[in-house]
Amino acid sequence: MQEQIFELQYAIDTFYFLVCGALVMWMAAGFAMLEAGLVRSKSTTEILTKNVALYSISCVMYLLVGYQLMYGGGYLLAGIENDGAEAAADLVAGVLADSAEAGFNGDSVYSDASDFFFQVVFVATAMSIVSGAVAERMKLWAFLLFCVVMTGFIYPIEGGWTWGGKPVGFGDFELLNLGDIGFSDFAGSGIVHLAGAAAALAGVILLGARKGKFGRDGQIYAIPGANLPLATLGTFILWMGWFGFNGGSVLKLGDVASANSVAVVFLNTNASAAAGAVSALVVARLMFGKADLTMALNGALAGLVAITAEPSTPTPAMASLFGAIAGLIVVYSIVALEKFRLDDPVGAISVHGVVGIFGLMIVPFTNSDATFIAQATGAVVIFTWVFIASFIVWLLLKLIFGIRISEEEEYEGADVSECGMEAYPEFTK
Amino acid sequence: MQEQIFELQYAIDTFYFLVCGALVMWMAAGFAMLEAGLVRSKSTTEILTKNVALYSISCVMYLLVGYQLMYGGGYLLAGIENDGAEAAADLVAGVLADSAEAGFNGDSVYSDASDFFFQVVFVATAMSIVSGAVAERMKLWAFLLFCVVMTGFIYPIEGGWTWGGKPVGFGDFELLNLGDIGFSDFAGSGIVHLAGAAAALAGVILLGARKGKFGRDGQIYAIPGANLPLATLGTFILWMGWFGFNGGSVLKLGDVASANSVAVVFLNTNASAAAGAVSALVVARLMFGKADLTMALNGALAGLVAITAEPSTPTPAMASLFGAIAGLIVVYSIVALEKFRLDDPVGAISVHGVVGIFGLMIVPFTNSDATFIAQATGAVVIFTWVFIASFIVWLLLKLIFGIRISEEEEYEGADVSECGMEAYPEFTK
Amino acid sequence: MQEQIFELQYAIDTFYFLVCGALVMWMAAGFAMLEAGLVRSKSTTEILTKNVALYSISCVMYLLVGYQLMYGGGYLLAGIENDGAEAAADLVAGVLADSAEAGFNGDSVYSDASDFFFQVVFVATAMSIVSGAVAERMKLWAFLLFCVVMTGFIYPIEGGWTWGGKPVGFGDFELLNLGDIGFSDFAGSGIVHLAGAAAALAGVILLGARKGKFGRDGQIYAIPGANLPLATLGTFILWMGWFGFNGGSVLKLGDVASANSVAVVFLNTNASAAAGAVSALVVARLMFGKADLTMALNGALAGLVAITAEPSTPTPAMASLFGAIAGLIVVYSIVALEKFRLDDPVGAISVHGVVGIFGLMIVPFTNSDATFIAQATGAVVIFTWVFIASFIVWLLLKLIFGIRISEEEEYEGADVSECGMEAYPEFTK
Amino acid sequence: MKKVTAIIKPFLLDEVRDALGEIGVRGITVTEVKGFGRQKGHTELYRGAEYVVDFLPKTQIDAVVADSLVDSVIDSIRNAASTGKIGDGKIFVTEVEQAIRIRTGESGEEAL
Amino acid sequence: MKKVTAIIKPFLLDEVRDALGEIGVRGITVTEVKGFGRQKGHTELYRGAEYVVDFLPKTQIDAVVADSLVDSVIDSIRNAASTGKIGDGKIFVTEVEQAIRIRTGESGEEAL
Amino acid sequence: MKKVTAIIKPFLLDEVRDALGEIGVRGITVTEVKGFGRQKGHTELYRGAEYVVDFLPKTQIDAVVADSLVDSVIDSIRNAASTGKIGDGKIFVTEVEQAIRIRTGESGEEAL
Ligand SMILES: Nc1ncnc2c1ncn2[C@@H]1O[C@H](COP(=O)(O)OP(=O)(O)O)[C@@H](O)[C@H]1O
Ligand SMILES: Nc1ncnc2c1ncn2[C@@H]1O[C@H](COP(=O)(O)OP(=O)(O)O)[C@@H](O)[C@H]1O
Ligand SMILES: Nc1ncnc2c1ncn2[C@@H]1O[C@H](COP(=O)(O)OP(=O)(O)O)[C@@H](O)[C@H]1O
Repeated sequence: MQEQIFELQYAIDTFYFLVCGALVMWMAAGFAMLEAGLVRSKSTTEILTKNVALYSISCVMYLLVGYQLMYGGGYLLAGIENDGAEAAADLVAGVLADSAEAGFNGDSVYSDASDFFFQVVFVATAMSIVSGAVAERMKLWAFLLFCVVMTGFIYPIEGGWTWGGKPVGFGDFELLNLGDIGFSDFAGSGIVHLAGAAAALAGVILLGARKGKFGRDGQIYAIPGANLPLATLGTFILWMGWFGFNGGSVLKLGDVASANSVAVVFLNTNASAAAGAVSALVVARLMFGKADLTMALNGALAGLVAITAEPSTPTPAMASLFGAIAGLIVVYSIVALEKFRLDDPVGAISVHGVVGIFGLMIVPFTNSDATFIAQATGAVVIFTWVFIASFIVWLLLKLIFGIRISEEEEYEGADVSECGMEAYPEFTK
Repeated sequence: MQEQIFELQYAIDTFYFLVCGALVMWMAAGFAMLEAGLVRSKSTTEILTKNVALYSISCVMYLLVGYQLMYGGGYLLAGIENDGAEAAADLVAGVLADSAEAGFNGDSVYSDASDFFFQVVFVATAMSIVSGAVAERMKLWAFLLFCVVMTGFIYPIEGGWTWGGKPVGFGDFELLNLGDIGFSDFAGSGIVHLAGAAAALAGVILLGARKGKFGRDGQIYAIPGANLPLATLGTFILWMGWFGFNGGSVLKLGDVASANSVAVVFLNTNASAAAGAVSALVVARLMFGKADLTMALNGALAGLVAITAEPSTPTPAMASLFGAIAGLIVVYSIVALEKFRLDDPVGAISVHGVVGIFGLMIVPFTNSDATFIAQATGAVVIFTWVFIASFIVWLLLKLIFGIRISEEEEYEGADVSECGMEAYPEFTK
Repeated sequence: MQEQIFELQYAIDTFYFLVCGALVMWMAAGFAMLEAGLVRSKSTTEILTKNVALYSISCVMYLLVGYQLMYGGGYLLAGIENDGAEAAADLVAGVLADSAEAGFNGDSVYSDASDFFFQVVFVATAMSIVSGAVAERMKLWAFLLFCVVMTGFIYPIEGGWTWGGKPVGFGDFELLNLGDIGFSDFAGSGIVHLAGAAAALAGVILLGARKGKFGRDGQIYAIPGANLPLATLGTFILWMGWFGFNGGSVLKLGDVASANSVAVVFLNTNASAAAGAVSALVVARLMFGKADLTMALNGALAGLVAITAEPSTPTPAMASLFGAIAGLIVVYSIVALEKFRLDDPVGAISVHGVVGIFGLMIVPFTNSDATFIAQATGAVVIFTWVFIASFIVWLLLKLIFGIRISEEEEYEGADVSECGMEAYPEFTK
Repeated sequence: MKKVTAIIKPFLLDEVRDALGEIGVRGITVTEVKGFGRQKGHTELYRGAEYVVDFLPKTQIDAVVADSLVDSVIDSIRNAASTGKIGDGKIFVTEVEQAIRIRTGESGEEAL
Repeated sequence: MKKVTAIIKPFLLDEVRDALGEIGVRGITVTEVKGFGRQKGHTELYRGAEYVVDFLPKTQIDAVVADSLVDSVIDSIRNAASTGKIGDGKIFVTEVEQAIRIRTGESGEEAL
Repeated sequence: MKKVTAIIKPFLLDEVRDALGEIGVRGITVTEVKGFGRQKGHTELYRGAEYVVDFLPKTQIDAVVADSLVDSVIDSIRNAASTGKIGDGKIFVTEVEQAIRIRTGESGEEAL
């Protein structure tokens, strides 16, 4: 009967992973809608294409090499293959042995396949952050080539150093082990969000701003997003998907402590997002005199990013406070980045990068296992690696193929030049 | 081993709550899309802002005071905090003691945090009902102030009387206990939906109709919604989310009887919605000579609201019948309300209020624990309290700040005056 | 305690079915958005109405007769009614007896209601395939009448032969038993998708192409879809929902082998879709010189359809390969069908029919229980029955009521003639 | 015949159409336009950055009428379209040499 | 030079353009307009309430042509745009004093 | 008074407006139009099938100005709207008999 209990626990934990993974996959739709809503109508097909393609490429690349680099799961998922259907009896025996070793309240024992499924959707999340920031002016195929490198190599290597437990460095050259020095990033404020933002920043710097975004004498012009219902839908999708993102990162459901932890994570994730939205709405009202919907949306996302580094230890009240601060930071950050003439149509660098760092730095307030110095070290390591590696890749792409569409193509819209297809052929003027 | 079984049961029940809660949270997106689709394009940013903000405010207010008022869960969730991560051993011991006391087939033992998460999304649902009815003419900040009071006080107090088991009245003044007299409202046809509609009705009365909705000589003019795909999407989202709304209200999954009940609830919820959509479509065809999509959508929602008061006892055939009647009622109700010159752009008062009452009154047909008189009493209590309390709050807001935008602002669209931002800046003429 | 374990297993398996069923229900929204995005704005309300109505009618008809015809579940679900709440003790006793007989690792024992819920959403999926192919020119009510017959009779009879285990034929006339000869269709590449496509093809042939689609001298004209963000959203929704479609088709979660199988199914489903999208995007780039978003979307769906016949036995690498081939097939098929002057605005016949057959035929490569001859036989049986039965029904409808709107109505758009309501009244020119 | 072209505030279209109907104008053609004039646009903020909306939505009405009707058409439009606020718009009159009804081939004032 | 302005049913635009091309008109400008005339709009129901669609979508074609072409332009348009049903539209002819091609500065009939 | 009608490439609208403002034109009316001319459209592929985009988006500017201003208006537009590429557009000049400001009733050049 103990075996049956272990089997049930395995089933529950596997299902929990799959449900959470499906929610994270759903975030791909959220990013697609958010970005499609915040760009102009003439660049909408292209951003949609990028989002569909980047999700797909992430899945392919992570399956080919990424999972191996990050967790040693085998090229082409060679490791998972074996515990497929063919050797069901072996599988059960293996699981029961693992469960017995781990103990009922020990580490989670669950399907390798569910683990890959959960991990792969995180890769796509990191990559989705990039597409928004470089929207409306980057060549589609250059972006997709970058996507191949980012999801197959840059992210998995970084992920290996952090969640994979590998030491920072390559081969024999090992710097330090982030886990050992007390770096803690529960669901990836740094590992996923800051990483995505770092890659985006490198791209934005090399790409330059959209034509018409900045005037010659430092003026900053607004380029309103074409479809705010889509942007709002995208934010709600992301909000929902984030329950899987953070909730699944507890990694186990099947005992009282774990289940309670998952519940606390859901609660805190929601509280932080809500507080972020309210605070960004109020801050924008005070700063601009109007209730800026897009800032409220960014505020909710900022709350989500901020709590992601540690959603399990804060009290709900503290989670709300963290979210509220994140909502404030994101409004200022968006305005400030434009002052530096960095053009990020959807605010991705602020939401995921600036707030991602904030999220890392507040972990020690509620989680005594983490230290400020280790958090800062982790942030620097992640940012440096992803930024430099991305910069080099973008630069090579720029030199070899060019990464920016021509001025005329930009005027006509990336949709026509990159996809030959308008997103709303009957509506736009 | 009994303990491990209890732990698994706790984990399952907690996860079930969280999944259902995430689905109900998703309903916030549904309301946002439904309402954004049924208003004019010039009021779309504003309704989106209201929906994002009301969900967020609901979460903040319910965390601050609402949960305490309704269930005694502690201001700032002080109660939940304690069973956070710090005292994991205590938590496990407590859970096991509770489980032992309740017994395997007894009351559900699950995470407090998951309970809050599930309850908080209901508050937002009640509030979402209001935003649609007052759309296109109400000041944003007046609405948000009302939202603070509604989600922090009016709803929690009413919820305390019904689901919270508290006697109707305040302090020492206690009228009656609705639960004791046989009032039954499984998932909230009355407690959530009628309550929301009562608040909406009070607002609509004080606010008046949109300019151009009614002619001087009693003519009723149509103001078509700007984006029917969004409205349809919103309805599908609500339909999906409702599985969590009703399914989660069984409150336990982890034994045969409960699990079967959850399954029956899913089945009946779906059957009622489907029958409601078909019936409203046919009724509208007969009345208007055309297949009115918006009525079919309202019919599906009416089916959902009607079954919400008792989705676990009807046979699937009866659930379908109830849904079909609800679909019929909602079409007539929408037409009738306009005769009374009540302008409800999305039909919220009909769908949630009129059909909410219908839902309450059919409970005794399939659930012998409920009586017609108790159901009627419950409906009257809920409506009276929420309507009067809301009326007073709206009135105060009207006297102090004004609740209605100016005629010119209404002509230009609430988007420009309230948010300074068009929803579709490139499309509209 | 063994009983409690069985109860937990029952609860888990029931919940797993319900979650997967809710995901499949969500696919209805996916089809609605996909189709609404790929038709012209003037036919959008009508396609939305069709989608809402077909889902609802499917639920009603399957409840009335379909479930009885397919699985013998009783007209009006008479079978399920009995295990409702009234006889909870009987229910528990029955379940425990079943579980004891099946054994912990034996067949799944779960709620009948959850089974119906999971099955009913499949019916709607089959029917959704049809609406897209006949879009923009078919009379609404003729379509809905067809829907009644398809979901109440044509599909359930076919489903009885395949998943229901009934012999092919009617009454005493029995041809062969598909299961016995080694036909295997895990989640329905043939049973659901090919069936839907066969009904669609019959409709398309009798209906003819949209005015303006083909020139007199064989020219093929493009009729671009009006709203590509909607089409993309719809694809993501379908992708997400498909985890329920395939994942739920394992039919059991609650032991190690089943849970692992579910996880493998999720992983392979995702891998195949991703590879399909990438491959279709690349193929379209090579063929047309542009990154065709709509082909990438169709490619993802093709990957999903292809893997549906057997998602549990391929390795992830093989699943990716199958998806990639499906993505290639779908692009060629869409182009080829137009050469035959078959007008399918959303590509449904290619995605679900052509790729559905491909999906059936690759099963023997990874599942040794299936044979090519049996797979081909199954495909022929399904196609023949559904195509002929549908053709007769469409023909009768054509002779009695007419199935096509008039040329002028088509010019003005089906929205005005069929629904009296524009989808985007403020935007279109 | 003359063509009277009026640029008006969009929300007054129905009033103007009714006023013209009353004095016997049986056909008008309406175009959505953007106007730039003395009435200034406004500055909006989007995510903290400014943008100027300097073209305002206006509605252009073209009515081709018999010479004899021109004055009353102008008066009617002025009455119906005037709010007294800046941006009420303009009326321009131009000569039309010929008018033909496509359906019948009638020409001149017959065709109006 | 004359400007021939035709208000036609939108779905006949391609026919008219082709017809004009055949007789040598090399440029036209097309505007989406709403027309109000003898052809009556229709009443729609939305959620049980009526609304009148009284402006019908029309397409306006402007072609500036040499005086000598005017008659054949009118004939071409009439042939291509006539369905014989009410609402087929009108053709108006006005005098154009000057035409300039922006790119080259050519003027007069050269510029067309 | 004359009406100067210019059909230009849409992205040059702001330049033209500024140029006209500089020489004292205080009001213009802008219409989104589709142009068909020497500048050819392009063929697009959608799901493997071709479609021809033969009407190109253009912007029409109407400015009614005093006779004395006509030449400088034409020059300004040409300067601002010329890219030297085909499709830069046309300028047409027509006579306007009367102009009235709706708000005040002023007429003639006063009204502009
Ligand atoms: N000279 C002009 N030529 C063409 N259109 C003009 C001219 N002057 C004004 N308009 C149009 O008339 C509208 C109203 O003019 P404006 O100067 O703003 O106010 P008012 O009519 O009260 O003087 C403008 O938005 C523009 O569309
Ligand atoms: N006097 C007019 N001035 C300007 N446009 C007109 C006039 N009369 C008709 N039109 C335009 O011509 C269109 C067709 O006219 P209508 O009277 O409906 O039919 P018909 O051309 O068959 O007489 C109208 O919708 C309107 O756009
Ligand atoms: N004869 C004409 N009448 C009216 N509009 C014209 C005429 N010729 C050209 N146009 C307009 O001017 C635009 C530019 O003309 P086009 O022949 O393409 O280039 P270009 O001005 O360089 O000769 C066209 O798209 C059309 O809108």
